[in-house]
This record gives sequence, C-alpha cells and structure tokens, in this order.
Amino acid sequence: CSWFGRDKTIPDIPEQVIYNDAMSALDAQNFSLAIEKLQLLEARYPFGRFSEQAQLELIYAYFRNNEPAASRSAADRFIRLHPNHDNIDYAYYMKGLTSFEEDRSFLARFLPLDETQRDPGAALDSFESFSVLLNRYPDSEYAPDTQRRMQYLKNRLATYEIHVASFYMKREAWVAAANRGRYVVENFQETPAVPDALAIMAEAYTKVGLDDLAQSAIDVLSLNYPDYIIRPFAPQNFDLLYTATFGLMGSIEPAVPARPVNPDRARAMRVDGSTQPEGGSQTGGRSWLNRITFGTFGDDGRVGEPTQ
Amino acid sequence: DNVFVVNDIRVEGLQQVDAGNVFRNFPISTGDQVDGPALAAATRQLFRSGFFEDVQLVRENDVLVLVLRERPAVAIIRIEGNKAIKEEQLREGLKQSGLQEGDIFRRATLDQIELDLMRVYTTQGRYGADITTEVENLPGNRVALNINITEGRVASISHINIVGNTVFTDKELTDLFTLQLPNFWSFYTKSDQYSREKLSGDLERLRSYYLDRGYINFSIDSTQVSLSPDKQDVFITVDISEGEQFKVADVVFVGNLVVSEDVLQSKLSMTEDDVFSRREMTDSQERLVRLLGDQGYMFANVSPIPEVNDDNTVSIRYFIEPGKQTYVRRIGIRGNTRTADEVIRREVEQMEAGVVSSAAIERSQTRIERTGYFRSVNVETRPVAGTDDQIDLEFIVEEQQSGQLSASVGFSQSEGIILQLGVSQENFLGSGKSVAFNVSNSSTLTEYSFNYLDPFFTVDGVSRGFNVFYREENFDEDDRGDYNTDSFGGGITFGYPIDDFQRLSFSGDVEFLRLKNNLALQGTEVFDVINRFTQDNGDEYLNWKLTAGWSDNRLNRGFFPTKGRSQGASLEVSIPGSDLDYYRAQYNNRFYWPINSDETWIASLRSRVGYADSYGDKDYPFFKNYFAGGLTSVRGFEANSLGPRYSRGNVSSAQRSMGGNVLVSGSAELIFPMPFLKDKTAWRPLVFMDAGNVFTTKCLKGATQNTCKEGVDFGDLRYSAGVGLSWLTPVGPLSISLSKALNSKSGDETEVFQFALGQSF
Amino acid sequence: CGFWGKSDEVKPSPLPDIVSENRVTVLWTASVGDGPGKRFHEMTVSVDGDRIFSADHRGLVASFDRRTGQRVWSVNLKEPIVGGVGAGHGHVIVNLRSGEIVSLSAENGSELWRYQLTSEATAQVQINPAIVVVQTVNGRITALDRVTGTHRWTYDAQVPSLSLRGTGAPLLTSDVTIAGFSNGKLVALNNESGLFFWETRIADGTGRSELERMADIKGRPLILNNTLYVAAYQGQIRSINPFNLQVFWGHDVSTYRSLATGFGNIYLVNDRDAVLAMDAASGASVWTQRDLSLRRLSAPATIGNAVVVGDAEGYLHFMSQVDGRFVARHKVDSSGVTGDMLVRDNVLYVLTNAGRLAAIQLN
Amino acid sequence: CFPGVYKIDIPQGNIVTQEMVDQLRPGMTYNQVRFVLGTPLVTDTFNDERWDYIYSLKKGGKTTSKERVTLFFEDGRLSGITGDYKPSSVPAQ
Repeated sequence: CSWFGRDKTIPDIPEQVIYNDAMSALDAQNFSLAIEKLQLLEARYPFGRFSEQAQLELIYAYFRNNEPAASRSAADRFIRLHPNHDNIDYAYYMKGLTSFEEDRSFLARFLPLDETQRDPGAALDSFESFSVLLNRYPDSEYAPDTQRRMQYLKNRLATYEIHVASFYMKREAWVAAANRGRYVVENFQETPAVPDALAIMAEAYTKVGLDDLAQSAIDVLSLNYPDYIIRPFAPQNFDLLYTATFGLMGSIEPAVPARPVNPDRARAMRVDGSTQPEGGSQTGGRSWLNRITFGTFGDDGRVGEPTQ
Repeated sequence: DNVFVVNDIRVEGLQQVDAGNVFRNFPISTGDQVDGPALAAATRQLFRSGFFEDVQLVRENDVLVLVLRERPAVAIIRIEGNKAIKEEQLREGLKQSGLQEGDIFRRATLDQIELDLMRVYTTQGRYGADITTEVENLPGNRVALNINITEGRVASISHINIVGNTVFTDKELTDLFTLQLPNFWSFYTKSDQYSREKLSGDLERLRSYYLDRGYINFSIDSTQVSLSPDKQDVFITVDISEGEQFKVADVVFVGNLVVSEDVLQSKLSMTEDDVFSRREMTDSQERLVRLLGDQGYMFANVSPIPEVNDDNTVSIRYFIEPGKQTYVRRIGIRGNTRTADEVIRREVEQMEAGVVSSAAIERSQTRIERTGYFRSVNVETRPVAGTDDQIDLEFIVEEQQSGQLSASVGFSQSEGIILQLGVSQENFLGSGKSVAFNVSNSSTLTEYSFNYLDPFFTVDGVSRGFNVFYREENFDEDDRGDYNTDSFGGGITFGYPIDDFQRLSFSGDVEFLRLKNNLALQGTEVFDVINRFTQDNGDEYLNWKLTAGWSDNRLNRGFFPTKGRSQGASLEVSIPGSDLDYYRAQYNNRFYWPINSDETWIASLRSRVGYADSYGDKDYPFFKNYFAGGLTSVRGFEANSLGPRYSRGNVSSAQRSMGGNVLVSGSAELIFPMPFLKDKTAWRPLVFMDAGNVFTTKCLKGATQNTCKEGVDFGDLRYSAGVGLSWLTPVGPLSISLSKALNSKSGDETEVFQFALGQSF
Repeated sequence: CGFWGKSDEVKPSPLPDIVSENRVTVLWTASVGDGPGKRFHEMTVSVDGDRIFSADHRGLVASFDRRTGQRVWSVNLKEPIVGGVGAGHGHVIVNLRSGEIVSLSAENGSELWRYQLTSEATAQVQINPAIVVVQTVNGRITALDRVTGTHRWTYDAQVPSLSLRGTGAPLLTSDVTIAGFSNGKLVALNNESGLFFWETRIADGTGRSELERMADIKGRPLILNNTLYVAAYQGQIRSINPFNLQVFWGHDVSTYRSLATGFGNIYLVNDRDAVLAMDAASGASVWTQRDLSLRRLSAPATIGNAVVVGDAEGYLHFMSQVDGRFVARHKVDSSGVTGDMLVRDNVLYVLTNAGRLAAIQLN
Repeated sequence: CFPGVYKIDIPQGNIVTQEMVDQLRPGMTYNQVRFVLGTPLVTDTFNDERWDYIYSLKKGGKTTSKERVTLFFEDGRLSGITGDYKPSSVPAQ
C-alpha cells in the first residue's frame, strides 16, 4: 500500500544524456553531482556502452570529492569487473593515491605533526598498490609519478624505522635497534635513512659485543657515505645539572634522522627555481624557540635532507 | 562436415549488453577455421556468460551471424510488508543469493529468493511468515521484482519442560536459559521469542551447569521443539540423564614440562577429592597456557584429558606440549594518526628481538590504556611466515581527545573585559607530553600560568615537569572567603615508577603571596578575623615548599575504568625559613568492582581525607585550607561552600565558609550501561551518594559570632544523592550531575545542576 | 493495509447463520478444576463402565457418574498434568509434566502405581487387559504391565527435531499396537514383545524448509470393518488393509486431528478447518463444509445423524452426516474446545479448556 | 640519580643452552641448525654464511647475563662454531 507514493518509477532517460550530464558536471568540478549522475548511469545501464568509462570517472569523482574510501572501493570494483581493461592502470594508480593522501592525514597539514612518526599503515597500502601498478603496467603513463611517490613512501617508511630504532637505542635494547637498522638496509636501499641505519647497527653491535659485525657495518657506511658524520644514538646517562636545568645548559638530544624527499615540496622548489634545499643543513644548533618549548616547536637542529 | 573460414562475425539482438562483453566470451574470431563441434563449444561458452537467454549461430556463406536474445536485467526490486526486518537486511540477503538491481534475472533465483527470505524469518521464529514474488516486465528488456511479505507474529515460547532432572529443580535449570516463558519484560528482552541459536546456547549452558558440578556422564538424550498448529506457540521438551556425581581422583602432568611441577600444580584450582568441574578444568588449562606463555612458549598447547574411573572418580591428565621458545620479531603500532609511535612504544614492556611473554603483552596493553589517550587498545599476534618460533605483534589504538580547550572573551559592566584562554592537553600534539597554559583576566581571577609535564623524561618513565604562575585571586566571587591574594611562583617536579603500579613523586616550589583584606567588609567578623591574622603573621609571605607523593594505580583503563583500585597520598611542607611554616597531608582512594560478567554494571567507592596544620609559631594560613562542595567533591552543594563559617555582615544569614584544615569526603556510585544507545563506550551514566565536609581544629582568632565550630564532628557531614553522566565529547570529557542535598542545614548553599568540561567522574 | 491493527493476523470466519432442525439438550454439566488450560494441552475425557474420568492441568483428577454427572471421587496429585486421561479395566492413568505416568484406581482414585518415562507424554495412555501403552514426544512407545506398572518393552522411532506439539494416541487392539509418528510413518507392533510387524509411510516429509518437511501423524487412526484409516499433517489420508498393507485408496490432505466415522463416511477436519466427508469404501468426497474455516476446530465426532465439531470460541456445530448442512449449534462456554470429544450411547461428552465437562444429547 | 626506579626486564636475542649446542653436528644444513637452536635473531646482512646466537638479559637496569655463540657455514653446511658454548666434537674455528 503506497501511502506516500513510494514506488520509484524512474523516467527513462537515454544513456547518452546521463553520460553527458556526468561529464559536464566533472568538467565544472561539481563532483557530488557527477557522482550522482554516474551512479544513476550504472544502475540504469549496468552493461551499457559507457558503463566501464563511468566506473573510471566515478573513481576520479569520489577522489576529488575527498571520499578516499569510496574512491578506493570503486577502483577495487573496477579491477574486479574488468581485469583486462586497457586503462586498468589508472585504477591501481588511484588506489595508491587515495591511501597516499590518507597517510599525510588531514591534521598534518595544519599541525606540526611529523607523519614519519605516525601509523605507517596507509603508507604501506599505498606502496603496495603502486608496486602492483609498476610491475604489471611498467609503461603506463602514470609510471613516472608512481615512481616518484614510491620513492617518497620508501623514504617515509625508512625514516619511521629509524625513529623506532632510535627509541630502542634509548631503551638499550641493542638487538631490536640493530634489527630495525638491518630492515632499512635490506629493504630501503636508496633512501637517505640508510647511513643512519648503518650507524645504528654499528653502535648497537658494539654495545652487544659483536665487534666484527659492527666493523663490517662501519666499512659499508664509510665506503658509500664518506661525508656522513657518525654521532651517538645511545644516550649517555643524565647528569643532575642537565636534569635540573632542562637542557638549557647543554644539548645531548640524539639527532633525529633526515627528513624524506617530499615530491610536492620538490616540485614547489623546481617551480620557483630556487635550488637552495629547504631547511639548510645546520648541524647541531638548536633554535632558541626549540629550547624554550622543549623540542615541541621550532627547528631542532636536525640534519637537513641531502640535496637530491 | 562443413568446415569453413570465418571472415566476418555479425551480432544481432543486442539491446543492453555491450558488444565487448560478447566478444570477450566468444572464443572464435575472424580468420579462424571452424567446424561444427567448435561452433557448439563457442555457443555453450557464450551461453555460460549468463548474459543471454538464447544463443544461435547462423552461417551466411563465410559470415558467422550470432542471433542473441538477452536475458532481462533486473531494474528495480521492491519489497513490501516488511516491518520487523529492515529492507537493507533483506536486500543484503538477496545480494548474497546473487540478486541485486542491475544483475541479470534468472528464473531459478526467484524461488531461491523466497527460500532465503523465508529462512531469515524462520531463524527469527516467525514461522507464520508468507512471501510471494511477482515479476513485472518493463520496456527495454528489463524486469521489476515485487516481493510482498506477510510477516505474521513471532512464535513465542509457551512451554519449556526438562524431563529426567532429580538433583536440580526444574526452576533452577530453566532459569539458566535465555529462552523464557513470556513475562512482564518480554516486550523488551524478547526472551520469549524462539530461535535455534538461542536454544543451542541454552542447552550448552545446561550441559556446563551439570559438568561444572561433577556430573561428568550427564547427557542430553533428546530435544523436541514443537509448534502449535497455528505456529504461534513453541513447546520445548529436553530429555536428560544426569548420571552420578564424580570427584577428582588425581591430577597428573604429562609431556615436556618446561616448568617445575609445583609451579604447574599451583595454577590448578581443582585437586584431589574436589568435586569434578569442567569449568575449573578449563580455567586451570587456560592458566597453564598463560604460564607457559609467560615463559616465552607462545604456541604452547595444554590439553586436559579426564579419565572416568568406575568408582565415581575422575583422574585428570594435563598433556603439555610447550612448542618452541618463541620470540617477537617486530612490534607494529596502528591507528595512531596523532600520537607519536614512541609515546605508545615506551609503554610496551615486550621487547622486539626478545623472548615473548604474554604477561608482558597484557601489562603493555593495560599501560597504554592507562595513559588515557585512547578510547580502545587491542593487540594482535601473528606468526611470522617461514618460522615456527617467531611472532609479530601489532597494537591497534583508537585515539580519543584527552584534555580540554577553553577560551572565552566576555564583557560585563561590573567587570569590564573578561578574557580567558586555557589549553590543557594531556597528549600535546601527540607528543605524550602534557602541556597546559592559561591566560585569563576577569574580576575574580587574573592568571598567567604555564605547566608542563613530560611523563617519560627517561625511557624508564621518570617524569619531569614544571610550572610557573602569576595569579591575582579575589575569593569573594567564588564563595571562598572575603579577601584577595596576589601570588606568583613556580616549581619543578619529578616522579618515577617503583613497580608496575606504584609511583613516587617529589617537587620543590617557591611561592610569593600577598594577602589583601576586603575593605568593603569593614566591621564584619570576616574582616576582623583576616585583619587579626595579618597582624599576627604579616601580609606578605615567601614560601619554599617541598612535596612528596605516592600513588598506586591498578585501574584497568585510563578512561572510564571498570575494574581495579587506585590510591595516593601526598605531604606538602614549607621548609623552615619560609614566612609560613605549615604542612598539608592528604590521602585518596578509588575502587571499582564490575557486578556483571560483561562489566557494564559497576559499583565504585571513592574517599579523600586531608589534614593540615602549622608546625611553627605562625598560625596555619586560612587561604591554604581545604574546601568541600561542588562537582568534584560533595555534589549538590555549591562549590567550596561547606565548612565552618564566619559572618560577613550584620545579617545573620550572610555567612561565608573559609574552608578548614581537616577534610573528609567520600562517594559511593553505581555505574550502569547507557540505555537506548548502540555505541555505549562514550557514555557513563551513574547514580551516586556523596558525603563530606571540612572542619577546623582552631577557629581563626578574633571570631566573635561563634558561627565557627571547632573540632571534627561527623554529625556535621553533609550527604547528597543524585544521578550523574559523563560523556566523552570530541573536545574532551563533559560531566553533568543532578543532585539533591539530603541534610543541608541553614546557611548551606545547595545546587541541583552542576556541570564541567574536562572533568570526568 | 491495516496501519494500526495486526494486519497480518489471520481472521476466523464469522458464525454461519443456521436454521436449527435438531434440538440440543444438556443432560448435565460439571466442573473439573481449571481444565486443560490454554497451553494447547489436549486433555481428553475417557469412559469406563458408567464412570467418566477427566483431569485438569494443575493435578486434579475427577470421576463422575456418566448418567447423572455426580462427582464420585476427585484426587489432587498437586503435580502439573500435561497429558489426557486414559481409563479402562479399573485403571485411570494421567501423564505428569515430570514425565511420570500415574495409575489411579477407577473405584476410589487411590494411587496404584507410577512409572518414570524418559520424556514427556501428551497423548492419552491406552489400556487393554494385559498392557498399558504410552507414546512420548521423543518418538518412543513404552508398554507396561497393566496391573503392576512394570516395564514390558519399548520401541524407538527416529523423529525430526521440529514437529507439531504432542503426539497422536496409539491405537491399542488386543494383540497389536498401531502408532503414527511425527516422521510421517505408521508402525504396527506386537503387544507381546513390542517387535515390529510392519511400517508404512503416510507422509513423505519432503520440502525445502523444516516447516514444509513436517509430517506428523497426530490424529488417532480409525478401524472400520477391519480397514484402517489414517491421516497425516501435510501428507495423505489412506485406507489400508492392516494385514497386508494393501492401500485401498488415498489422497493428499493435511490434518492433525483424529478421524470420525458414520453413515459409511469418514469425517476429517483439515488444517484450514474445513470439514470433509469421504466415502469410507471409495474415498470419494461426499461433501465439504468450509463455512467454519480458521475457527480452530476440534476433532469431529458423530452423534445421531449429525457430525459435530467444537471451536475455539466454545461453540459446538452440528452438521447433517448426509450433506453437511448445519442442523444445530450450542455454546458450551467461551473458553473453547481443543481436546477430542467422546460419544457413548448417543451422548456427547465435551471438556472445554476452562474445565467445564458437559454431557449433551441431540434429538 | 633516582633511587629505586622500576626498570622493566629487557631480554634480547635467542636463549641458547649447552644441551642445544651439543646436538649440533658439523655438516648440518641451515634447516637442521634452525630446528635445534631456533631461528637466529641476528644474521649478518653482508655475510649470510654466519649466524650469531646472542642472548642478553637486563634486569632492573643491570645486564645480568650475556651469552654468545657464532656459527659459520660453508656452502650451506655448518663448518665452525665459536663463542661461550663449544660442543666437543666440532673442531674450533
């Protein structure tokens, strides 16, 4: 009994009209309208001429409407339905991009949160989707950008490993720290974190008495990174003066590893032509602001990332 | 037969389906040489794609013509008449049986639908339900499916009969069941509605009831479920044979005991000639597995095998297989989008590349929960592929805003611009450090304060923090006496754990304070008393204070604890050489007992006692008194309004409490689950009863109106009762309480409604 | 679509208007405690000599004089009774909820013996000079010695887990017990040894859901000039030669009530509450009375030239055995009639759910 | 400088006992060694013919025990062993 005239009889709009409306909405960047049209197209003409293209556009529309989860599931659905479609690489690319954006979370843009110390889960998903794209469709048009983003993700994940390694050095869990270092050396070869990893391995192995392992790490380090300054990761114990004066009198904070190369910033640099790498490579000096706020704000004197 | 080379393929009859789909499912392409069987196979494959009702191949000399008739696609599915089960649930059921809008319609799925939907209803005990579907053709080879349902009433249980029970009464056994005869509460509990899962759960409970009381040979011979002819009443008959009650003959450990036998023995809760109980046996088994887990045998397996002897006794053999010594390879942390990895990892007692200990993993989870930064903390263990003795751990946290942000800019004629900005963050920017600064300037309070605490100054959890403040307080506004104090100072504090639960803390502070009397109240007792105090002790004081503290926190969670207790004590002393020489000692404790097994009903008790006095020749400073009343002490009374009073005007009723140097307060609470809401984790409703007051051992000199009563008199304790609610808002915890003062005496200022942001019960 | 009311509730048909051709006279009425109660227990009355025996669900057992309705004795066992009253050869047997059956002396109601069964017995216990036979819901037939109540033999049938409430009462002859089960099978057992004579399937119990697979034989089978008539729920009605299982006739029907016979017909009330009359010899349908549909009728009984059924509102509907037209109607009380009725010497004995026992004559 | 600070135990590396080492025989494959001693937590990235079984336990801030056994392999076979435990039958490397 349709009390409120509930039966939805949809007037029959031809396939072509819906598709054109969707395309114009996309061009006008009215993404929610585009999504609505594309969904209508799929419901009414599930196997029509435009259904595959509609599903691809839907992935893009959700992404720009910043619904990453919906975009990723639309991409998954497309991959499942059309395994050998000729521009399926776009779907993989978008899957990688959605988790890439999710990793640099909303807060990171406004608060000084260093995502290399946060949950690497999204970064791992993104890395996986991108690597599927690269080895299945090496000559896809998205390969170069994917390459760059994977390099960024590798740096980010490597830096995360170094953070954990430095914690375990502070904790004096030497084997744990060494293994984290080894993980970087074995999995993230061409990242700026490798020298730190080797330094940690060397120091940890010496602390635990495996001097020959330590020596081989140092040999590799000095061979490949001659200008790297080895500095202690394990903290000396605190003297009373330092504890009472809140480190104003002397800085023994272990240096935190290099910041990863960030493609967006790199692009920004190329755009404004400045070649001077950001942040400079002040060594050792902790900014005044950083001291006062105990390492919360301001530049903490980390070694600037090496010029690309 | 006729073999020919196909030099073109033509398709006829396509409406909906895209040509690409056809060619993808049709193995023959132009230029192939084909014969009869190949064509037949190609037709079958195209048919199997499911797009077409009929596929015919016609040969026009060298052109192969595919004559296709498409299967209709389902455009719309309309479901009518469903009340008890929502449409999405039904549509989900349909999707599972392969039918959703846009799919191809096959006749076979039609009766599959009726069967699936009927099964959804019968599992809910609606045996009287009746489902009919019609297919309505639409233009463009599409169909609409109209499914109409008459749900009928849910069959309710009208007879549960257990036959063969002699040891326990019928009532004792049927009370174990979740299925009950209809009673007053049935409309809410729905316990009278039959479902197969509930019955099998109940039978399991019945079996455990007997097996846990020694009846090892208990058996359920048959279970008969029957319906009345109109299918509205369900009758359940359970035939059992109880067997004899068995005692334990002996307990033996067999296999590779990596731990000494008496340690294993200590974990048993059922030994020689106890009555046999299956639950005790399985509980002991779990404790043994945990014991082995603590020793690093993560994949240990303990299987208890009871052997029935014929003299009504059972001998139990625990067969122990420790498996390999297990190690943790990597510990992952997920879900911390704001909190830094180290802030969580430093709470984890299990080390990477170290022997695994399930006790350490459990303590780590409790420690992370106790930080109060997270709404939920879970840990998963996953074996490492390719090894049989390594596992990876993963701590998954769900972050919760802890701390509060308050900012207000106001203007009132009497006070001018009121500016207040305060940030207090437990987990400041995810750094695990707690930072709070407060800038406020209004008539009652001008304050600039900053305090900071790093709970992990050293990796072992030695905390270090400090605070600085400048404050001008006019106590008149918030009822704490008629004087003003200007003070500034600062201090540092250290704390460190001495075991998993207890911490010691030491801090040193310096404070400069100036006391100003309120000239408007000249001639009143309050004025005289303060005046007399400043005459005897001066009105400016420089104090050096040392405070020692002890805390013992065994609560299971930082937010909304449901179990455990926490207590703490502190002693603040001003060192000789300060202008005032006094000490303030206080002790507080909190207990939580879960009442039911899933810890949604919790009883909690809390109490606080304080004593302060001066030890030199100076008087005890009244502005360091304890206060009582308000949301965090005795609810139902205005904040800080309890305690001995001094009159502040000639009218006798205009009195004001100045606090006291002895504080006694306590509260009993019953916490219950938030009704009506699905996600109950963010709410904590409770009913409470508070009691408390402050007393003074020596009334201030110069008191004339004898309204101030000396000495501690428990008769003066004030009581209140009421209901309270804490809610974890995205900004921070919000608490409100509605309370009734039970024995308020004349002059007490009661308050029914009280609330605070940033404070949780 | 009933927005507020229970639109899905199935409504019984209204009282048909009738021209009463016969007169109903109530010889006597008596009250038997609270009667079977509304829990769908099928308490039946039974007669032995000139006594009639009945019980209520709280534990009261009473005996009345069949002619005058005078209470002879009544005993309260103070234990809930779930099964109908069996009487015969000096014994009155009731089935307790605890799974025990209690035999009282027909003379004075004193307890003779008790026996603990392995499950619940809802159907009336059958008594013959030598043995007493009872059927329990777990598909078991138990035979006990009539005098001493000691165990003689048991027979177990495999029954499905979902069935209609209660079992049929077995048909006890001098040397054979014929019992129908909820698995749709009819079984004949030797009274001496309990051994298995034969078995035949009355309902095939197939279907896609547990509901459709229910195939209980709940009504009592009927023997009419040594032909056996038996009917099943969602199954068939069959006329069988009990000696060689030859099936004279059979067709699909669904009933869970006992059959009745008269004027050469077999009377049956199906699960939609239509009253069907079939010729006993050929099985051809004589007449069908649908005006009482969905009034939840009791099993039919024949009295004089009428066939009578009770309904859930307590009415007795008398229909002519010739063409099924209504000839009389009488309201006993408003609690409804569920259990089978009993006719002896042209007097109808009815027990209503509230425990009112009435002796009724039609002339 | 804080008296009585509670420090958690820090176990690191594989527990190795004399009985385990005694079960080692020269020429054992990687899997056989792994079956006896368990998977090594320390392997040298730059030389996979060498496995180090080290164990250290720091209780209450002080290292209470520290053991080390290093195994050497030649083309997949156990060839030498050094460190705190030495089985009598294997020639010292």
